[in-house]
Formats: sequence, C-alpha cells, structure tokens
Amino acid sequence: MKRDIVVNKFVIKFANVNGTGSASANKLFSRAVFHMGVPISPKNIFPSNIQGLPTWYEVRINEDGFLGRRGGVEIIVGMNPQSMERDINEVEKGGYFIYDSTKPLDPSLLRDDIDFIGIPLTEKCREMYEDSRQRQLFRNVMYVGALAALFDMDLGGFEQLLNEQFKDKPRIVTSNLQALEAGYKMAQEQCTCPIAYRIERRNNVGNKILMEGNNACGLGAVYGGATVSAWYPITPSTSVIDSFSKFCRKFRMDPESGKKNYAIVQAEDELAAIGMVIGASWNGARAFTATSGPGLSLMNEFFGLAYFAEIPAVLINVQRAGPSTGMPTRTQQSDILAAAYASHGDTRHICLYPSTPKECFTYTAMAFDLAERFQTPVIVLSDLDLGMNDNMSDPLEWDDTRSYDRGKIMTKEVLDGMDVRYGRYLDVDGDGIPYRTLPGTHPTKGAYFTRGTSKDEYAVYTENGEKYIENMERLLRKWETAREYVPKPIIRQTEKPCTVGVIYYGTSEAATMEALHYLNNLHGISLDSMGVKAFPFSKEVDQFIENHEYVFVVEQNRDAQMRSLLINEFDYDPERLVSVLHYDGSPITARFIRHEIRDWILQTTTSPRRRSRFY
Amino acid sequence: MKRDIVVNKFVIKFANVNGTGSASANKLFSRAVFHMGVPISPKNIFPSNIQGLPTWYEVRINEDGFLGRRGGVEIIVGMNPQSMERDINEVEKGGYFIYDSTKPLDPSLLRDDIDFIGIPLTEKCREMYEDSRQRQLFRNVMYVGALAALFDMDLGGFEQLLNEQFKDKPRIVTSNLQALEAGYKMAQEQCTCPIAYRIERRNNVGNKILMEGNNACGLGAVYGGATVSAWYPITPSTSVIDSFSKFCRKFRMDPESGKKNYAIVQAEDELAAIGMVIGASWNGARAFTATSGPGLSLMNEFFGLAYFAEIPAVLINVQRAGPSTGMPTRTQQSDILAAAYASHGDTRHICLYPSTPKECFTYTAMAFDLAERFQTPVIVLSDLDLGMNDNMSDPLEWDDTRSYDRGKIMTKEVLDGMDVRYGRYLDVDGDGIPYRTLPGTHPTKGAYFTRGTSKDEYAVYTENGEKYIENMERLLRKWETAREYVPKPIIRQTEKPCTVGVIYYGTSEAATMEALHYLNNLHGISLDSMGVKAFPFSKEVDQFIENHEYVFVVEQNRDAQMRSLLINEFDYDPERLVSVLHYDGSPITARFIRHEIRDWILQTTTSPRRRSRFY
Amino acid sequence: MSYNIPTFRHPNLPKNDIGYTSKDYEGAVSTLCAGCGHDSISAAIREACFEMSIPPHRVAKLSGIGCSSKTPTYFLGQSHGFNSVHGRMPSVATGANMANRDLIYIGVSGDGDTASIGMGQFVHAVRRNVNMVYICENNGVYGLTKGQDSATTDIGSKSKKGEPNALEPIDLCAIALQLGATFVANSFSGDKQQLVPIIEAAIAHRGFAFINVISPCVTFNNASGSTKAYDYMREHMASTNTVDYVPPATEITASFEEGTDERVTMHDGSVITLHKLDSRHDIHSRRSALTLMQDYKAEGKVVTGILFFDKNSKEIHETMNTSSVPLKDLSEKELCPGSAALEKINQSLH
Amino acid sequence: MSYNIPTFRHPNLPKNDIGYTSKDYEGAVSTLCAGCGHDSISAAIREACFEMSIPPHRVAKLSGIGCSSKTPTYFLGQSHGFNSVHGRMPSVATGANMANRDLIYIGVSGDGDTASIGMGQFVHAVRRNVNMVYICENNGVYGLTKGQDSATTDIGSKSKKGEPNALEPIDLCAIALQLGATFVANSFSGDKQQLVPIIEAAIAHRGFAFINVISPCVTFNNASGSTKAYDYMREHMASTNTVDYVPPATEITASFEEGTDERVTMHDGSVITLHKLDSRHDIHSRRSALTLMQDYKAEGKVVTGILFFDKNSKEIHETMNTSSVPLKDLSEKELCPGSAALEKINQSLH
Ligand SMILES: Cc1ncc(C[n+]2csc(CCOP(=O)(O)OP(=O)(O)O)c2C)c(N)n1
Ligand SMILES: Cc1ncc(C[n+]2csc(CCOP(=O)(O)OP(=O)(O)O)c2C)c(N)n1
Ligand code: SF4
Ligand code: SF4
Ligand SMILES: [Mg+2]
Ligand SMILES: [Mg+2]
Repeated sequence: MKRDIVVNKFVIKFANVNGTGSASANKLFSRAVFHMGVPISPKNIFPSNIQGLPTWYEVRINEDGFLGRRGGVEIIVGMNPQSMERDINEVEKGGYFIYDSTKPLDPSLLRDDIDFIGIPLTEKCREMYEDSRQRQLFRNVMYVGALAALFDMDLGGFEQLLNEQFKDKPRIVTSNLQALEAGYKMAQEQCTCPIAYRIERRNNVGNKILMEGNNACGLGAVYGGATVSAWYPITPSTSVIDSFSKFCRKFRMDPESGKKNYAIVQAEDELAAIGMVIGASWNGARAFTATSGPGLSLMNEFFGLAYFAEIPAVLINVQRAGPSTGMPTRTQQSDILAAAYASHGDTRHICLYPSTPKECFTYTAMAFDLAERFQTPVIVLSDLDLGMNDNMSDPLEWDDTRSYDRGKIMTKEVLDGMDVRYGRYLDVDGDGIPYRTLPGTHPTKGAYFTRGTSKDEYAVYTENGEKYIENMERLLRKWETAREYVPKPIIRQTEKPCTVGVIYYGTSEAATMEALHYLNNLHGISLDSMGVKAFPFSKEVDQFIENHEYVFVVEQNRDAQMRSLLINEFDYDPERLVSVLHYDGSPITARFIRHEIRDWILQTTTSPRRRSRFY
Repeated sequence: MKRDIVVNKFVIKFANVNGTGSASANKLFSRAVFHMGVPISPKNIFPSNIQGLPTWYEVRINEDGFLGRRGGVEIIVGMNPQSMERDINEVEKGGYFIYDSTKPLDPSLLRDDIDFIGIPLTEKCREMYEDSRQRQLFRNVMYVGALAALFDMDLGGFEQLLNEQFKDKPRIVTSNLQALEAGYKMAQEQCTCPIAYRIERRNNVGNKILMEGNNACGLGAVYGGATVSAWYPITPSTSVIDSFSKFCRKFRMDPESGKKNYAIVQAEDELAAIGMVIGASWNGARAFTATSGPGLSLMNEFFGLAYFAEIPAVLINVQRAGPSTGMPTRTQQSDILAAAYASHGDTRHICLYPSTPKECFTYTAMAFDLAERFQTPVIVLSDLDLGMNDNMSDPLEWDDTRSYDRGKIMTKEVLDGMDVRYGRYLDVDGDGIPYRTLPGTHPTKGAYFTRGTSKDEYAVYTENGEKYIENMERLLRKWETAREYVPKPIIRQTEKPCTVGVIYYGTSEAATMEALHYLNNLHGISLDSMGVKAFPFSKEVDQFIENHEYVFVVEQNRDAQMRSLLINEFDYDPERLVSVLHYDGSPITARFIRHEIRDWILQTTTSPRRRSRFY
Repeated sequence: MSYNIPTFRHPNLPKNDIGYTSKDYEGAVSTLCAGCGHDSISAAIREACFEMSIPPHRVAKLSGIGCSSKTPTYFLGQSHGFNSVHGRMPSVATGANMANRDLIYIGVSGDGDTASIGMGQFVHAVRRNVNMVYICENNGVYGLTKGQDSATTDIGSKSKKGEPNALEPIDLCAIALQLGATFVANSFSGDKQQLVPIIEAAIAHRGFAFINVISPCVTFNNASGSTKAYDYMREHMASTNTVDYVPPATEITASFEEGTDERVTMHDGSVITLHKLDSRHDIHSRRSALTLMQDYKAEGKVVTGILFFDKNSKEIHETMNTSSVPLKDLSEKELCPGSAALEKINQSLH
Repeated sequence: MSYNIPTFRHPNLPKNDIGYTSKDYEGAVSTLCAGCGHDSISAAIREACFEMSIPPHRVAKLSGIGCSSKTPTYFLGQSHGFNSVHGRMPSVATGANMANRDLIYIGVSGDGDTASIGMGQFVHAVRRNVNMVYICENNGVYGLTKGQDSATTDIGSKSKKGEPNALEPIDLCAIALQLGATFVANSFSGDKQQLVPIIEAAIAHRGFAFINVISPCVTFNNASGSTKAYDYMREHMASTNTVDYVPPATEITASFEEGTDERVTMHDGSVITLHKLDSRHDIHSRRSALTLMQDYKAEGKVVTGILFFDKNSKEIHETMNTSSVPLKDLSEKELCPGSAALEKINQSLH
C-alpha cells in the first residue's frame, strides 16, 4: 500500500485486558512522546470492573497542539482477543493493526485496506521469563519497544523516564529496559521500520504539564486551605481524595509534633459526607467532599439546608454517564441542572466548570473563597474525562501575595466593639451577604441558632410571611452579588464582526476550539466563541448572547442542560440557542462538533426554533 | 358606625392557641354554614408545634361560590392574648373584633374604625364547669353559639350536625348544645343582634362535598388498587396515609379470613419508603408513598433508578414552604422543578397537578395506570392548602365500567406462545414502551436482570455507546407517548377572541378564576385561561401559548418554576410568559392576582421581557 | 401452580426432584477476579438451590452495588434479579416481599453495601423480620472502588494499601443478634461443606435469615496482614457446628449422635441436623450465641456455623396479618370498592 | 483563652467557679407541651453545665428534627446551636468536632431521629468515638408528627392512638455497647438526681458518651398502656448505680463506702463516685453491662444509671493524630505550601 509519511499527527489506540498491567506500559509510551516535545492527549476507556474485561487506551498525538478527541484511529495495538474483531474494524483506511503473532490471526478478520503487523510477543516472553505474571507484564513493555522502532523513536527517552520513575529501584529499570529492547529488536528484525507514521522530536509542549484533573483538584484543596475532608468512595471522584491525602502527607504534617494539620474522614455514605462538611464549615474550617452523580443525588436535602441556613460547603462533583448508576466509567456533562438547582424548594447553587487541570486547581482553591464569601455551597463540576485522564495543561500558578477570603466573619474584637444587636441574617451592607460568627468566639455576644426553618434577621424562628419573603429576596440579592465574583467567561472574537457564536464549557473546550479552527480553514466559517466558567452567569455571558443572532451550545448530555440554565437565567429566546449534543459516554470529538455546526449553517432552511428540537 | 347589611359574603377568622381544642369548635361553625347551603372555604393557619402557640382558622363565606382566598378579614374572633394586637389590626375598616371580655381589653389596642364585641366567655365557663379542661373546651363551643346569634343563624343546624357527628354519644351532644345555647343567650342579651354581617340559608352548594385533599388522595389510592404503601411521617403528607389506612380498614379486610388485602409499612426514612415502593412495583403490586419536600430530596437517587430501569412508582408529594425544613405548616408550589427533573443525569418524570379534592382522588387513582403504562415514576403534586384544608369540591366519581391499565406485562401464556427472544427493553410497538415480565411468571422464559447501569434491549449490561444512546432516545420516545395519555389542560376562552392568556395550576385555580371574573367585571379586562394538569405538557398546552401574544403564569413559588418548565419543554420566547408569583406561605389570594395582572396590563410600557424579571 | 420443565436438557447430568440439572441453576459467566471469594458463594447458592429442588423462577435475587452485588448475575439465570442502588437493597427486598409473599428472596450484599451506606436499612430489615435470606459477602474492603477499608475491617488489619485500620469493626452477626434477628450464621467462602447447608437452612427458615460470609478479596485484601485473607481464615476459623439439610419428605440418612447432635424440623417440613462441635453453645439462645462469639473472639478465633435461630419466628406478613394470597395477585374486583360505595362517601361529606 | 464575664448580672443568685449564675445557662422559653419530659432534660443540662462551670460559649449544641431536637433552643442561650436535618445530626456534629476539637459538643436527638432515619449515622458516630455527648430523648413515639410509633416502642406498648405496637424495639444502649461505645448510660427525665451527674460524667468523658433518656410524651404516649409513660417508668425503673460528680481540683465530700462504691478520675481531673446498687455489675465490663441489661429486661425492669464506660477511651482526634491546635485555627501560612512548592510540582509533571 502506498502512503504519505505522517509525522506527529495521528491517533493510536491500545486494546488490552484490564488487570494485566498494561496501563503503566501504555503510559510509558505516551509520556515518552510528550518528552519528545510532541503534544499528546491520552484517554483511558476502561470497564466498571476490576479484572478480565476489555480496556482501551487511546492516545492522540498532535504537534499542532489540538488536544480534544479528534475521532477515528489510525493505529491499533490489539492485545485483546475478546475485542480483536471490533478493534480491527475500527482502524481507519490506510492504518495499521499491530498484534501478537504468537497465535496466527483468524484470516476472516483480515482487511486489505489496512496493514497488519504481527510480532510474536508471547513467544518471546515465554523464552525470556519463567513466572507467568512477569510474562504478562513484560509483554506490554515489549510492544512499547516495538512501537519505538516502528515510529522511529530512540530508546534513550524511555530509559530516562524509567530512571526518573524508579529512582531507587535500579533492578526494575533494567528489567523494563530489557523488555523494551527485546521488543525494539523484534520489530526491527521482523518488520519494515519505520512505518508511514512517525514521531519526531519537536519543541511544542513548552512548559506545559501532564496531569489528571482529580490530582489538580486535590492539590487545589490543599492550597485553598481545606483542613477537613469527608468523603465516600465513588468512581470517578475517588482519586480527588487520594490526591488530597497524598499532598497533605507531603505538606501538612506538623514538623514539630508530627501531627496532622488536616483530617480526612471516610464517611459511611454521601449524606454523612456532606453533613460533616457542613458541620465543619459551620464551625470555621474549610471543608470539602468529592463525589459523582449518585452521591450528588443523595446530598440534595443537605444542599437545601446549606443554601437556606447559609453555610459554606465545597463539593467536587466529577461527572460520569447517568442516569442512575449509568456508565460509571464513562464521561458526561449531565449533572448541570441537578447541581444548579439541587434540593426541593426555591434554591440555586454556585457552580464552577473547569476545562483543564490548571482550572481544576485554581477553581478548587477559589471554591473555598466563594463558599465563605457567600456562605453557601459551591460545586466544582469536573468530569471523568478531565478528572481521570492525563490532560496537557498550562503549569499551575499560585500568587503568594493573595490571601484567603474568609468572607464576613465577626471576630471577638469586632463583637466587643459592637453596641447594636447582632443579627446573623441582617443585610448590613446591602449586598445580601450577612455576617456570621463562629462557635466559641465570644462569651456573651454573637451566639445564634442555625436552622433549616425560616427565621428573621436575628436568626429567631418565625412563620411570619413578610419575614420569610424578605429573607428569600435577600438570598436573591446575594446571588446577584455572586455574579460579579465568579470567574468570567473566556471570549474569543473573530477579526471581522460575526453574528453567530459558540458556547462551550468544561471538557468540551479543546474539541470546540479545534472544530472552530477547521470550520474556518476548511469551510470558511469563522465564529466567535465563549467558554462559560461559572454559574451564576456574569454579565459578559449575557452580553455575548445579546450580541449574537444565535449561538450554538456545545454539551455532553442529552437534554441540553446548560442551554436550559442559560435561558432560565436570562430569558433569552430559545430560538437563538442551538444545541450541539454528544452524550454516548465518550469524550466529545472535534469532528462531531465541526460537522454539526457546518451542516446547520450550510442548510438553515427551517427556523432555528423548530430545528433546535432535534439537537 | 353606619353600615350596609352584608349577607353571606365575608371572611371571618378565629385566633386561638393550639392544643386547646378550638379546631373542632371552629369546624362546627364552618360546617353549619355549609349546611345552610352557603359555600365556604376554611383555611387552617397553624404553627409547627404541638401546644401553646398561636393558630388561626380563616373561613371565607361566599354565596357566589368563589372559594379561593380573597384577602382581607372583616370579623376576627380573638381568643388568643399572644396575638391579640396583630389580630385587632388585621380587621378591615368597618369590621368587628369579637373577644372574651372576662378580662377588659387593653385600651391602647382600641380602634375606632371597627366595632368591638366583648362576651365574658371565661367567666361564664367558670360558673358552668368544674374541671379546667372542660372550661377550656367549652369556651370554644360557646363563642360559636354567640356567633350564631350575631349572624342570625338558628341553632337547629348545629344540633343536627352534632347529632350526626356523635351518633352514639348523646351526652357529648347535650353538653355541646348547652355550651352553644349559653353562648347564644349571652350574645343576645349583651349585644345588639344580629350585626351587619349575616348568614342566610341558600341553595348554592348543590351536591358539592367538603373534603381534605389528602383524604381524597388516600381514597384514590384505594380505588386505584394500591396494595402496598410505604411511608415516613412528614407534615403535610401524613394524613394521606392516615386516610389510606382508614379506608383500607373499611374496604380491604378480607371478609372470610379477616386478613388484610393491603400492607402499610412505616419505613425508617424516605429512602427506604421509595425503595419499598420500587421493590413492590417491580414485583407486580401497585405501590405508593407520600411525602413532602425534604422527603422528595432524599428520594432523588431512587427516582433516577426507577426512571432508567423503568419501574413504576407513585409518589404523592404534598408541598410545603421550602427550602430545607422551611415553614413546615405553610403552603407553597415550590417542588415543581425538583419533582420534574429529580435525580442526576438526564431524567424527567411524569407529574400531575390536582386543584381540587376531586382531582386529588381521580389523579391519584390515575397515577397507578400511568406508572404501569409507562413503567416510570409518577408524582402527584398537591400542597398543604389543598391537602390539609376542607375544600369544597364536586362529588367524587368512579366509572365501574373502566378497568385498571396494567400496561405492557407479559403473562405466562404470552411467553409460552413466544418464539422470538424476549427483550425487556425492546421497543416492539414503536411507542418507546417495552414489555416487562414479573418475577415468578414463567420457569424458562422472560427472566431478566434489572439494573441502574446501562444495558441493551435484552437487559444485558453494556458500556457500548450506541446501545446507550438508543436506550436514552427510546426513553424520549416514551416521553412523547406519555404526552397523549396525561390529563389535558382545562381551557376557558372568552367570547371575543383574546390575545392574552393566564396559566395556572394546582391550588392557584380558584383564586385565579375569581381574579379573572373581577378583571372582567371591574376593569373590563377579559382573558383566556388554562389550568395545566400534567407534565409532560400535552399539545393543547403548546397550542394555548402559541395562540396568545403573551400569557401570565400564576404560581406560588419564588423562582417561577412552572414558567421555566414550560419554556424548557416548548422553547417559547420567555418574553411571552409573565410571572405572577405569591410565595409567603399563605394561599395565594384573588386580590393579589387581580392587582398584579391589572397593573401589568394597564401600564405595559417597558417590554414584558425585562419586566418579567421583577415577577 | 405447575412448572413445565425447561426445554433444554442435559441427559447425562443428575437431576433433582423436579427434574432440573445443575445447569439449570447457572447464571452468566462471572466477570470477577480469578479467585474472588464471591464466586465460591455464588457456587454454594447454586448448589443449595439445586439440592433443595427450587424452581429457579420462584426465586427473586436482589442486591445493592459492589463486586458482591454483581454476583446475582452469576447464578440462577432463570430467576428475576434486581441490582438496585448502593446500600438500599433491604428496602427494595422488603417492598418486593410485601407484593408477593410466595417467592423465595435471596439478597446479596457486601460489607460496604451493608455496614456503611446500608446500615440503617439493614437494621430495619432485621427488625421487621422480612422473610428473606440476606448474605453479606464480607471481604473487609471496598472491592469495586479499589480497596478502601470498610466498616467491618478489623483494627490493625492491613489491606493491599498497607495502612493498618484504626477503627472498631462492626460485627454484623452480633448486631443482628442484638436486634432480634431470627436466624444468624457466620461462614467462610472457602468452606463449601459448611456454607451450602447453612444456605439451605436459611432458605428453609421463615423470617430474616442473615448469613455473614467471610469472602476474601484476592486483589485488594488478601495480603498477609489482613484478617479477611484466605490464609488468616484457614488458621483462625472455628466452627461451632456443622449442618445437614434434608428436604421435606425425604428419608433422613444423616448420622445422629445423642447429646452432641440436634434435629430441627423447619416450617416447610425439611429437617436440619446439627452436629454440635461446641457443647457450651445452645443454638436457640440469643444470649448463648452472643456469649459464644465473645468467647471465641477473646481466644482470637472466628466462630462459624449457625449461631442462632428461632423456631417460632414470625415473619412480617404474619405480624401484619396480610392476605395469604400474594397482594400482587388480588383482582380489581377485590381491590376497588366501586361507585356505589363512593356515593355513600360523597353523602357523608356533603 | 480568657473569658470576660457576661455584662448582665444577677447579684443575688449563687455563682459558680467562673462567676456565672444559673440564669447564664438559660435559653429561650420552651414551646413544648406542658409536662413534656424533654423540658426536664433541658433543665438537667443547664444544671450540669452550671455545676461544671462551663462557659456557655465553649459549648456547641446540635440536633436533628423533632420536639426533642427543638430543645437546644431552650438551654444555653449563649452557645451556638445547630438544628440540622432529620436524623443527620451525628454527621454534622462529627464535622464540627473535626474542625474544632476544643469545644464541648452536646448532641440532642429523639428516638425517631436516632433509631429510624438516623440509625446509620448514629452507628458510625459511635464507631468513630467522636468526642461528644449524645442524648437521645426517648419517648417511644414521633411527637412532632403527632404520635406514630417509633423504632424504640416496645412490643405491645400502646400510644394515644391505642394500637399495640407489633415490632421488636431497638435497644439503643445495647446497640451502642455492641458497637464499642465508650460511655453508655440509661436514665429517666423524671429523675433529675440521677440524670444531672450522669450528664456531668458524660461531658467529662473523652469520647462518644451516649445517654438514652426515657422522656415521656404527655400528649401522645403517656397513656396507661405505654411503657414510656411516667407511671410505667416510676414503677419499673431500677438504677444500677447513682453517681456523684466532683469538678477538678475540688475537695471530695461525697460519702464513700468500700466495696459498693467506686471512684473514677476522668481525664479532665474531675472525679466520679459511683454508688453501686447492684453488686453483680462491673461498670468497666462491656459484657457485664450487656448481661445486666438482659437480666433486668427478663425481670421486666428498666435498668438505669451509667451502664458502662471505658477509662482508656481514645477519641477520634487521638486515633487520627490530628493537630492539637483546632484545625479551624491554623493560619494560611501553615496551610498553603506556596508558589515555590508548586513550581517543583510543575517540574515533576513536565
Ligand atoms: C451512592 C453510591 N455511592 C458510592 C458508590 C460507589 N461504590 C460502588 S461499590 C462500592 C462499595 C463496594 O464495597 P462492598 O459493598 O464491600 O462490595 P465489594 O466490592 O467489596 O464486594 C462503592 C462505594 C455507588 N455506586 N453509589
Ligand atoms: C427528611 C424528613 N422526614 C420527615 C420529617 C418529619 N419529622 C419531623 S420530626 C419527626 C420525628 C420526630 O420524632 P422524634 O425524633 O422521636 O422526636 P420527638 O418529637 O418524639 O421528640 C419527623 C418524622 C422531617 N422533618 N424530615
Ligand atoms: S476486586 Fe476483590 S471483591 Fe472485587 S472481584 Fe476482584 S477479588 Fe472480588
Ligand atoms: S408532643 Fe410530646 S414530645 Fe412533643 S412537645 Fe408535646 S409532649 Fe413533648
Ligand atoms: Mg467488600
Ligand atoms: Mg420521640
């Protein structure tokens, strides 16, 4: 087959069986590419199971720095007989299927529009290793070695990585290197190397980092000053707490006493987890929990309490595919409404929508400031794609000159100096935010009773209708104030004024950016764009929609939840908001967005209103 | 003070201390009026407390049959010193304040624009009764007697009522009569009877009934064939279950065996209650639970399961003022969004909005048909005002020729005859509704595994994206089918075509009807109206909005929740939906609605869109 | 109700009294880790149901969420199953049982599913004496979420993560006994001889039958420091009795020794023979059971076997006096009072 | 930390060691029914705190929902209070305690709030040995929702509704003991002499101190058929011991009899003298406590007094080895690693 040489621009996918240790080998490969200065975005596609089922690892390699999923795969390393057939069929025309030729391929699976590269990995492992576990493990490392040869990468980079990873375990390094070299040699001897797809050194990653969003959230909580964390395990949020505890062990052990400057409580369930967070926050600590959809549902009653009694609380909600238990190891952006309006009655909650590990870090730290400033729950809405995959990101930043915004808290001194009656729910400053006191502050002033029932400005229980209304309207004033504090949207304008815009949020960012790039280059369609970062929406969000005839809203859910939220908040004519929805549980692709928008624009015959129904 | 005589058209309010037995005396009064053929609507305004706090009983007497709250009070019977001051101030100019003159009134409370009628009730009781509890109880009966004299009612009607109520307790009847007569005599001797407000016999109640909505819901569950009820006590829903068990004891005891043809389980909390309902429904029984806001919040996770695994479940949610514990004994319509979209992920649930006891009965029974037909949760959204107050209503109706719609259930016979593979989630009929089988039906066919995770048409677990999408889209088809099954809105057109409409639902009906009547008579503004009865909204709802330039949406919550729901479903321009919001916890009044709409229409200078913000 | 025999047959496999072979009790292929204790429990359930000649479709399988809760897919493929939400299986099972008292209910849960998020519902299912078998596949760890300690992890026990657990463990058997459970047994997934007849007795029991089965998690909690590991159990397990189950109307061949043995006839006519290995213990005394457990614990042993059961147990339907016809089978005629009765009610409200 | 004395004074009222009078321990006027047992418990709490010279603002009061849960409004008006949601007080209290280990935590709950909806959280608060006093105001009924039986209602007991209860009651003391609670007492709202010192001992205890107080509901569960009625308790209550509490560094005047009496010094230096009324019982033996309860139950008696406590109790902060400075008081400097450390992390991820 005649082919052009493709350098640093393709997608490779590894098909493995979970629990066989393939993850670390695959990661070794992608990190090696990254270290050659070539941008990558790896995606784990794993089952909700511990051992024995198919699992995939898809790596997009793109020297132009497009990091969303593109769609389509050129090269598959097929190590799993269970999924072999569909893996072979997934390879794009002109691509390669690399397999373990110890057992011959079933001829019925052959395709003539792709190339098959067989390497007798298992056979080799049998001759090299005694124990079966080793055979299994090193088979993975071996195909990585083979890839190096096929893509024309030198093994030096790998060696360096291994040395860093296993600093004080030289024996592990050598054994891995052996396997790498064995694979490299086999490929060189038995295949024509290099193949049409190549990886060459570049300088295109700058000072970027490769990090899982959950890891960044955990670190953000440490920097944000969280001291109490209560949680209940659930995929895909568990690693947020793993990361928090890892960094706490590193940064939060008191040097003298050896005691912990933090507390992590594994709660009995999510109701207890959020209850502990609320109790700790009420008592003056910065506290948070992390969960996913089912946990969010269980926290509903407590969210209403925190909203109405005005208690800070931070939740990292790492979204997965719902409804119900849904697809626990697939991604989605489908808790947008459930988070924004959590709990019965008239409630609304501050939400943040990070798109990158850097934003995971920054927003998580910021969440504590917002929660204390507004004395209300703050929900950081990440998702499985961002949280559990290595994402390339700008380096994390921290300004040492800034200091925590603890919000309106009355100290003993302030109380001492006060000659008027303290009112927990008095709107002294007209911004809807009252002053709170912490238990134990003052022997005779500032004590009040916190409750989920209605109360007057002095926190005294009341069933008086006017008092109730005043309080509910103050909460709306507070909400308006929050509008100015939350992160502003990221708006990108095309040179020439443009009447159509695209709105995205969270993990739809990278794919949307790429789609816009190609809409411009390939179809001559250039559009403004806005990345929404927070709820309540700031004035700029309003302006952006106001200024465009109509806007596309890109989301990863079925029911266009962000679109509903935008309409509810700003009373825009829904005709002007056109949905682009991708919700099969895999991260949204640039191709999908591009095609949806292109088709729409090129044949908008019927009115957007009617057509938006289909979206 | 000179006054016109007012007959059968005024509002009287009783101010008492709760736990003093005033309720039955007040009820005796209102029922007596009702029995004279004069329409009434009594409202209990009680504290979230068992004994010792102020409680009110407001009775609107209106021979024209306007049953909503009107707003304003002409006569107050003030028996509670704690609330005396505000009670006196609440009386409308030209009204009366009736009090116990055993202790003289504090002169500072006197007003010269109303009349004060003092009757030495306590004194009288002291001379008539030994025991203090009796003194307390009969004082209430005594002022009812006094009212009879003041309003020129004859005591015969009261006697008849007492005889009915205490059939086989003649002693109670006589003692009550004594007290009544004593009060009657005192009034005649010490006051100028009758006063300007009178109650005369009419024939304006026809065959109407007086019933609490919760009582009707409980009865509806019996008629609807519910056999399993699992619940957890919470105001204001508790009496739904009390009623269900009362009627079950009456209608559901097996004559031969003396065993129960029903099961009521008091669960440990609301999560367990809905879990039991789902388990019972899955297993083929008709099951339901009843709760209020906080319980609804706790049921969130289970609602997602029932939606996604497609299991019938019926919930009677009797709304109270939120958020959180809020005002447990006040009314509101603020669980509209929480119910419609309960649970994380993309979910939506069938909701019914009864306005009268008759609808409570009919919709509760219907809910079981809908739940089984669509294999999904159905939520009946009542509220405290409808559920816990005596509401005048058309008599309940049941058509003996109709039979339960058990939906698509495969019997043993059907399975025997089946030669294709049974697929639990196969859309055989194209209406989105699959066929279910019940446990224990057939030894070799039809068994399947129910789960909250994603699955294919054969109920086999899958993480396959296409399968997931197919299933989620089928659920939308099912939703579209439901649109045609749920109760249609009630639409009232004015004679001449009209460009403005009013939308209401639930307990806003009566007050809205009255407001429209007076808008027409007093201000010459005549408007079309639509009572929304169910979610998903049927085509007629769409049409009504389509056909009007703009519509008012009357609701009893802060955030215009029904308005949001309408916009989300139909993509209407929010500019065309103008909110009329009343949410202080008291039932909405006709006056409020009338003024809001009148002011709006008479000075719609700015665009509805902007102004709708204030509503 | 008559059951026609399944169409597919395996002529050479032995059949039970209703003509089913062991194949008829199988489910889907397990996707658990090779060596997971849970798989042995599934096998024991299959065997028990086969030996008891239970038509699979007369069984309803229920579970919560977890590796353990996945297992109902792996046995009795002809039974309806319900994999509900995490920790809430007891309520779903209670509701199911209310609707149809005639089926056999087998609930499967894990230690996280039961002792953490499910504690409240577990307690109340015990208290109601719901007629079901409740098996807690106890591995002292959260398997499906990759190895966090659970509320049943012993103090000092080390999972794969390696940190010794600091908190008091919850002893589910002791709690169940304290709450008045009418059948309580403790067992080990590695001891099929003991486990199968215990499951049979539990199914035969009328009321809530709780079986706590130590079921090692080979992937996350089978290390040497773990008290829920295979090795640890093999060393520390001590049975207080072994059990023989004999189906109704079958000749009893099991040996019987006066004094140490005891024969109990269950309400369904089946007979259980207990070979007591510990004379101190009276299986019908809640108190004795609690004492026994404390003694063994003091000796550092894990006591297994049937710890207690109450021959006079009254299950929830008996307590509630519900119809002997399953509620789900009552006809509209029996349920709906009709328009005439409604007219009367209207009258009374007029 | 120094406390300046409240400004308003009542010269003629007796003062405690820190100069506070009983008035300083009052709260809002109760809105409960006249005669409600709960009000007596509030009074006992006030008295205990006064006698122990606790500055009110060093106490945090927490509760769930119910008549019982309303009571924190009626004592210690200078303390912060938190009336949370139904059945979830244990988690809120646990979180509060995590944030500030220096305050005294008094949790008030009811039998519905604890034994039904709150069962799971109660169990786990016990298990964690959170340093707090947990008082269950147990009236065997749902008061605020007007008289439904609760999970602690005894079999056969009749509330105002008149239907005898059919289900096994949950014995919270027994469950707490079984779960490893480090302080367990049972008492009666009608017996202030006993209740006050028990509360004092509970406050002095380091760890989770559980007090179950039978507290009659005069409105819904005080009828003759009720086992939670005043009359019933007066007839059936039997104390295993009475308690004298002596604050730290105070001369002990209480009489002491060898053999029947026992003196225990609490970790805060206060001393408790127990006058044993039942020689069988060893207050430091969990087992003895459980046996004792079973014995009395068998005799149809309700045993009261301190049933058990563990002198070596390790509360949750000790187990977790958290900072001795309250976490809420740590400064940004101590908490935030700063930009330099972040730079290193960036390096490692590049
Ligand atoms: C509401 C909710 N919270 C958390 C989870 C995540 N989760 C799944 S299984 C599990 C624990 C499983 O532990 P266990 O019950 O012991 O079962 P095992 O896997 O050990 O057999 C958790 C926390 C969930 N599915 N739902
Ligand atoms: C989630 C939720 N469910 C139900 C209720 C209604 N409710 C309020 S108090 C209460 C029970 C109170 O019983 P208990 O705890 O024994 O307190 P008591 O009034 O008897 O002192 C219930 C069910 C509620 N407030 N919240
Ligand atoms: S992780 Fe543990 S519990 Fe889960 S399947 Fe594997 S061995 Fe079994
Ligand atoms: S109802 Fe019962 S518990 Fe509630 S205040 Fe009255 S007496 Fe107390
Ligand atoms: Mg486990
Ligand atoms: Mg109670």
